[in-house]
Amino acid sequence: QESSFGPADAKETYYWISNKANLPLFVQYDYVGMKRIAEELGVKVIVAGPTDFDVPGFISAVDQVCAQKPSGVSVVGGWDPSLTESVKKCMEQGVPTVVDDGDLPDSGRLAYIGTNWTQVGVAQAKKLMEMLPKGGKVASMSIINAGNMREAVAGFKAYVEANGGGKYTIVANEDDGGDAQKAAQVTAAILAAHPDIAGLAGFDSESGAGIVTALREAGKNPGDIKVTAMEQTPDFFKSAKEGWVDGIVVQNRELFIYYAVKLLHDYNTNTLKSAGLSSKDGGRPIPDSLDTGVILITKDNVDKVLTALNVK
Amino acid sequence: MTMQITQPMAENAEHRRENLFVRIVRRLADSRELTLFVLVIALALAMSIVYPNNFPTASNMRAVLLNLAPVGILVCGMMLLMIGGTFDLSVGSTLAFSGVWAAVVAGWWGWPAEVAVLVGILVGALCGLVNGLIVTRIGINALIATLGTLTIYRSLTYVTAGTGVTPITDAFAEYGRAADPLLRIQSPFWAMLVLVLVGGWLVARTRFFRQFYFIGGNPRAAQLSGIRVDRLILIGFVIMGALAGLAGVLGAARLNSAVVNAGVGIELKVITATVLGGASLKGGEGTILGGILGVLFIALIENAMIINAIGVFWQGLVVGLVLLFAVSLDRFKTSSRA
Amino acid sequence: MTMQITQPMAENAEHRRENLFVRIVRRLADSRELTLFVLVIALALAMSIVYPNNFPTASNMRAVLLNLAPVGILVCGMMLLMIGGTFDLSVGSTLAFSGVWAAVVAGWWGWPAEVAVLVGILVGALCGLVNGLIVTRIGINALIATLGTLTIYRSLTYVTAGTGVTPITDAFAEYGRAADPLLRIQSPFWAMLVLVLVGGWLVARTRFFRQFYFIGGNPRAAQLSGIRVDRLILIGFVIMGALAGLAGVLGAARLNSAVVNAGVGIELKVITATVLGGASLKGGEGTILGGILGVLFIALIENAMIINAIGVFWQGLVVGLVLLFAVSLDRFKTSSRA
Amino acid sequence: MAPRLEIKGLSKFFPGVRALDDVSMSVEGGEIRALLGENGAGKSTLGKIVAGVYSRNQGTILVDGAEIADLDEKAAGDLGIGIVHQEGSLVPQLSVAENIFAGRQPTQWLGQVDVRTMRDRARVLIAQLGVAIDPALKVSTLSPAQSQIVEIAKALSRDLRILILDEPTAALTLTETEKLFDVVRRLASNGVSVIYVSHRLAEIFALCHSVTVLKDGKLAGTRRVSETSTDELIRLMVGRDVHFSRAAAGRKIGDIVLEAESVDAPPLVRSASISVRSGEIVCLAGLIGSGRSEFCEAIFGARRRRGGSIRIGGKPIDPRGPWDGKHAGIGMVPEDRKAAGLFLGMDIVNNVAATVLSKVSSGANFSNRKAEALAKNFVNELRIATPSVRQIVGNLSGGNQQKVLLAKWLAMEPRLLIVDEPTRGVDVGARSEIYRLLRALADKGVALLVVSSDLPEVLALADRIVVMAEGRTVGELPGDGASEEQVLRLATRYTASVAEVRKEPGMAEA
Ligand SMILES: Nc1ncnc2c1ncn2[C@@H]1O[C@H](COP(=O)(O)OP(=O)(O)OP(=O)(O)O)[C@@H](O)[C@H]1O
Ligand SMILES: Nc1ncnc2c1ncn2[C@@H]1O[C@H](COP(=O)(O)OP(=O)(O)OP(=O)(O)O)[C@@H](O)[C@H]1O
Ligand SMILES: [Mg+2]
Ligand SMILES: [Mg+2]
Repeated sequence: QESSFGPADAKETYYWISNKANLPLFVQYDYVGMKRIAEELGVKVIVAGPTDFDVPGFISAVDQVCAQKPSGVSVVGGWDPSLTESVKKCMEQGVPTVVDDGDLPDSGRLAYIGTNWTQVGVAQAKKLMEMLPKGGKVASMSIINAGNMREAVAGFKAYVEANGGGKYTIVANEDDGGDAQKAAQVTAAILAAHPDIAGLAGFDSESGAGIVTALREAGKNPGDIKVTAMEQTPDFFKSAKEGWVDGIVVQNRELFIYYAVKLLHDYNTNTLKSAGLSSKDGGRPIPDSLDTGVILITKDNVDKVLTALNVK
Repeated sequence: MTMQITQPMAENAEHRRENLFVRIVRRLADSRELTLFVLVIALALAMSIVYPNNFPTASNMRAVLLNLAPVGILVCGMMLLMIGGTFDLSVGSTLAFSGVWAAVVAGWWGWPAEVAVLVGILVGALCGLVNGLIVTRIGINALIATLGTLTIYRSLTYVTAGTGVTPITDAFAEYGRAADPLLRIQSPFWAMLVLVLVGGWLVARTRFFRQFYFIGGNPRAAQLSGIRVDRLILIGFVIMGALAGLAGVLGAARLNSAVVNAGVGIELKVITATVLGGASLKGGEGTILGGILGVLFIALIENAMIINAIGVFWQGLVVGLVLLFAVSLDRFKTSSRA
Repeated sequence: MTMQITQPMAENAEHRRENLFVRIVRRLADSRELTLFVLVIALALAMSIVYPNNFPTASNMRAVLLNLAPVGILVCGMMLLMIGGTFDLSVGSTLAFSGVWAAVVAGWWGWPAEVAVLVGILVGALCGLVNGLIVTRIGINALIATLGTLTIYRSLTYVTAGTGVTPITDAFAEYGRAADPLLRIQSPFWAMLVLVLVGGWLVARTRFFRQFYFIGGNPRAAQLSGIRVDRLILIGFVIMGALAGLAGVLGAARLNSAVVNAGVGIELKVITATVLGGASLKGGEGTILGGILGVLFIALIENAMIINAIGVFWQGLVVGLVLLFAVSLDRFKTSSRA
Repeated sequence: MAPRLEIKGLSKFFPGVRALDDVSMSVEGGEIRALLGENGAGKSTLGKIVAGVYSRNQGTILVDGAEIADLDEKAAGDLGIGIVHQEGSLVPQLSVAENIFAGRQPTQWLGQVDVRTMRDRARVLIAQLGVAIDPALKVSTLSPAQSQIVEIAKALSRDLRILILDEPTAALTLTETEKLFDVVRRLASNGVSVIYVSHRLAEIFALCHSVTVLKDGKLAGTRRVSETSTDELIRLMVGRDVHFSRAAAGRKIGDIVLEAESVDAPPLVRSASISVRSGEIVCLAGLIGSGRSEFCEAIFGARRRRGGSIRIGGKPIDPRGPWDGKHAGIGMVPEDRKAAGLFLGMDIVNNVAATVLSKVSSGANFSNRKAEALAKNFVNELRIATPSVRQIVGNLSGGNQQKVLLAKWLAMEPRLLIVDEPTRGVDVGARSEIYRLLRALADKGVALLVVSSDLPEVLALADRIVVMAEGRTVGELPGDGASEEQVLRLATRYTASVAEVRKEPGMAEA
């Protein structure tokens, strides 16, 4: 499995750094954008960071990568706000740094590329409410110690409370630790606690698979309980076709690093100016943030997706 | 057996009858198993009374039992190792590695599901063998040895199948999904149950496995008693590996998906349950029954917390306190200093 | 002191001079410290030759040294505990809890930064005290006790400050950012250095701390020798807690942000480094010097992997193999069977 | 003037055991008081209570007339109560010097241990016992005998008012014992009270002023040594007469069972040969460190062998581990019962079963019933004092532990039984029983190889005596008619004293 892309003799080297740097979700999508941009620009893009959930290790990796003075760095900011300081330090050392998949607004990063996690929450809330016009009990699950998911859960909650007209109650917000088996266990317990539960929203990439497994094992039929989830492996989209899941939020992850590196490259090489200042003089001739948007996979568009992804 | 010594024996026979009952009571009162058993029953009763419509339902019980299966399977092996005075931190990685290999064999290569299951278990046993060889041949202590292989096996899992294998095949998935017609609990639970029963009997009763108690009790004395300490420890690691392999295979089959991050951190859960069940790092004590009661207790607590709607921030507090409470109960029975 | 026995003494003096050199060489060759020292030097040399523009640069060294500080600080305490035959798994949670409390005091309540630092360290010491009391008074073994408090302290951290405190205050942040004018390495590293030097001296040389070697070597013998085992273990836990508190405070200050996830999983890194540095679960062995060399070695390996751009999938393999290699080196010196 | 130590109505109960029952005694300053009693009589318990290890259930303790209420190990030490524990109190990973001054090392500035002073003082303390042990050595490298010396030096390192010696000579040979006695006498003449526990009655008559006998935790009587006799003491202790005479010859000695030739097992065994016939008791004598234990381990397979040959019943064997030795029909009772012999945390049943798992099983099943029956047999036969066969072995008295250890190997019914120090810490009654037992084994045709540092024991047991020195077998004597002098002369033919061999590990090679 590759984790660095582009020609060996490339003049520019960019890094993408994350916790759980080889999360299947990343490999499946983010790496694709990474590979594409590396080939397009003829630059090197390298994955760095710990393979487990290890915030100090993550911070340490950012510091050490920036100490190599690479051409640019993209940091997955969603994991933890404490990355702010390291990003700041990279910028101070003159390493162009952007943040993707979760912003670090106070870090002085050049740009943020990714979705707005609040919008992810809102998208799931909207879909669930649409599927449950009469209201009912809903519950959510996520990795409670990941910053971006907290944002999503908060967005979900705020939207439901603001627009639900009191018809909906959020009965639980559980932690599945990013593990499908744990998600299944938690879902089963939620079903027991609230036999009349109407909807479930899962915010990490493994939640959906766990929810569907638990529902199937509980003898439910597709559609008995409305479910929204995040994208996972292509195979997971089948669950939308089968009716287990009503909405799958797709973050357009392939765009993340593609644009991150592109912006960094532009920053390094384009001669555009902002307020007359080029990037060398402190100008920022690139966008401050780039919302890659979300799309929602539902029954209506899932066939196209499955065909496109060649899932049997 | 011949009774040569008549006089004291007669006296003893009297004593014995009286003692048998007293002894059973005393032993139970002193045992972690009883403490846990009482706690499990008490918790289940309390939950059933307070939440009659939520807790004691068939579907909830099914889910609890199914979900504790992987940890339960691993606890059997870990208990054996801890009785022998050692342990294995690499079980989570072994589990993932085996699951992925089984999935590769079934899903990518298209071999029959039976073969894939076997391959998975063999890969696990192999991982265990490597652990055992490092510990017994090179003589590296188990902590650092299995910490090392923990990262190695995980890394090999990544290298084998970057993002995992999804879906595997329906035939393979059937191994983790098949349920008995009566109670409709899926195969991982039954596999665990069989292992616990067979393993419990083996460890408690057979002379072969009894040797692990001797090894844990005093390895040098065991060695000098003619027990092949190194070989047995090696076998213990292989069994542990094979069980992790089995858990990995069943987990992958149940989800029809072998993920590379399967079992991350499961070693702590397994060791927690094992120690809760009566094992100690020093070795020489513990039973499979205790271990499985430990698993059950923790699973019920987790289930109860969600049914009770205890906020996710508070759950750690509850789990921690309950754990400390459970292990401290039997401390109060025996006075600390002679 | 009187020399009554003259004849053998004179002979001995001769021997002694010769022995001193031989003995030093032998001890070094047998010691984990030397192995690690040689490995560290070899690695640093190799990296400097292959990557003269990346590895031996001031900024790279700064990044490496600053980031190893938290683990380095914790290793001092963990080594003390492991010498005494026990250990603490709750250090990561203690670290987070202390950091968050310091941040609450400084950031939310607006108290002076000095007070906040003190509060953080005290909170850490308190966590350590609780661990120590559970282990020594209730008599629960350290594994399960600190596994329990691990989840409890983390949960309390969440409860104290849901998502953490960001930013804290500049005055507070200064405690983690201040750098010396010459090398421009930030304070956490210097704190660690002082602790390692002072702690190293204390543990290796002073009578008070040498008692931990007795306790770890044979707790019963230590008790019989009039060493107050329980009291010392308690003190060890308090020191460990205070160090975790310090690490938490410095970490929060450095990042000007107290996050609830700080230190997740750090206990395994700390224990890995401690055992790599020569400690054993059985107790009675190890030195702070060894521990810190273990930390340094692992940090350099990680740094080398980043500079070498070793794929993330393979990194675990490299770390694991290097770890096993390092601890197996000194096994080959002494024959396996006595 | 108040006596130095006064004990009134002392009682101590363990679960199921009355270890001490209303015991009173008083010891004057400068008095050497022997404490006698069978295994499990409560001698160590009494010592431990005075040393603050156990708390008492009833009774008072007065030191120099002052009542001592709360006593723990440290407080006792600070009061000037020194003790040599029967089970040892050394930490193997640490140096001799540090062990001697555990927690009380001399310090320089800021509490830093003054290593130089500490070593010098340790050297002096050890030297007065007539032995030279490098204080910088780790205790783990010492033999049991050397450890015992260090243990004694440790007790002597305090400013003593009361010294309790709990079987200090069990692991020592004559030379060191003599030196120890000198030291004890000197201490007594300086006003220190000594309580001396031993199963060797000869030592009591040689050293002590008075003697207190315990039986089943109760006071059986106190006598002045000058006014009593061995027989009276034994009667007080055991309640019957015990004799140690050599058994009349007439045992049928059969074929050669063990034949070991020029066994070479570095570093300690260089070229040792021995043969033992069925029905024969061969004693292996020698000085401490002569490599007897190591030789036996090499035969059994517990130690790697570099050269030489071993034959059992004519068939050459090459044991690669104790299991091979066991398989060939060899049993070995190791000398260090705590570290190498027993499972202290397990009960008697399991300890006895450890070597005979197949015997106490039905099929694959371990049979608790069979194991219990077996253990009960031995408890009765060896008169092991215990409330039940389910007692944890670590809670038994030292002598009873030794019996359990023997039982463990007797259960295996070996062709050749190697017994390393069979009666270390065993009381007179039990000792005679063990002798009877060993002889009975020989009568049954078992070949016995007994290592012992206790010369009277060697002379009482042996059909043949083989002497080792510096890793070599240097001579042989018939058991009948041999004298202590003859044995000692052989053992010291190459070395003037043990001290010199032990001083430098490297020197012996020369
Ligand atoms: N910690 C303990 N727990 C339970 N029983 C004990 C404990 N220590 C001693 N005993 C019991 O107390 C009794 C007295 O033991 P003690 O060690 O004092 O005997 P002893 O006279 O020293 O014998 P020996 O000559 O064999 O050393 C024995 O029956 C022993 O089993
Ligand atoms: N594993 C070992 N490595 C190095 N030296 C050892 C080892 N085991 C024992 N020794 C040394 O061997 C020497 C002889 O041991 P030991 O005293 O047991 O011999 P012995 O002839 O059986 O005497 P005894 O049984 O009377 O003590 C001791 O000085 C001890 O230090
Ligand atoms: Mg005794
Ligand atoms: Mg010996």
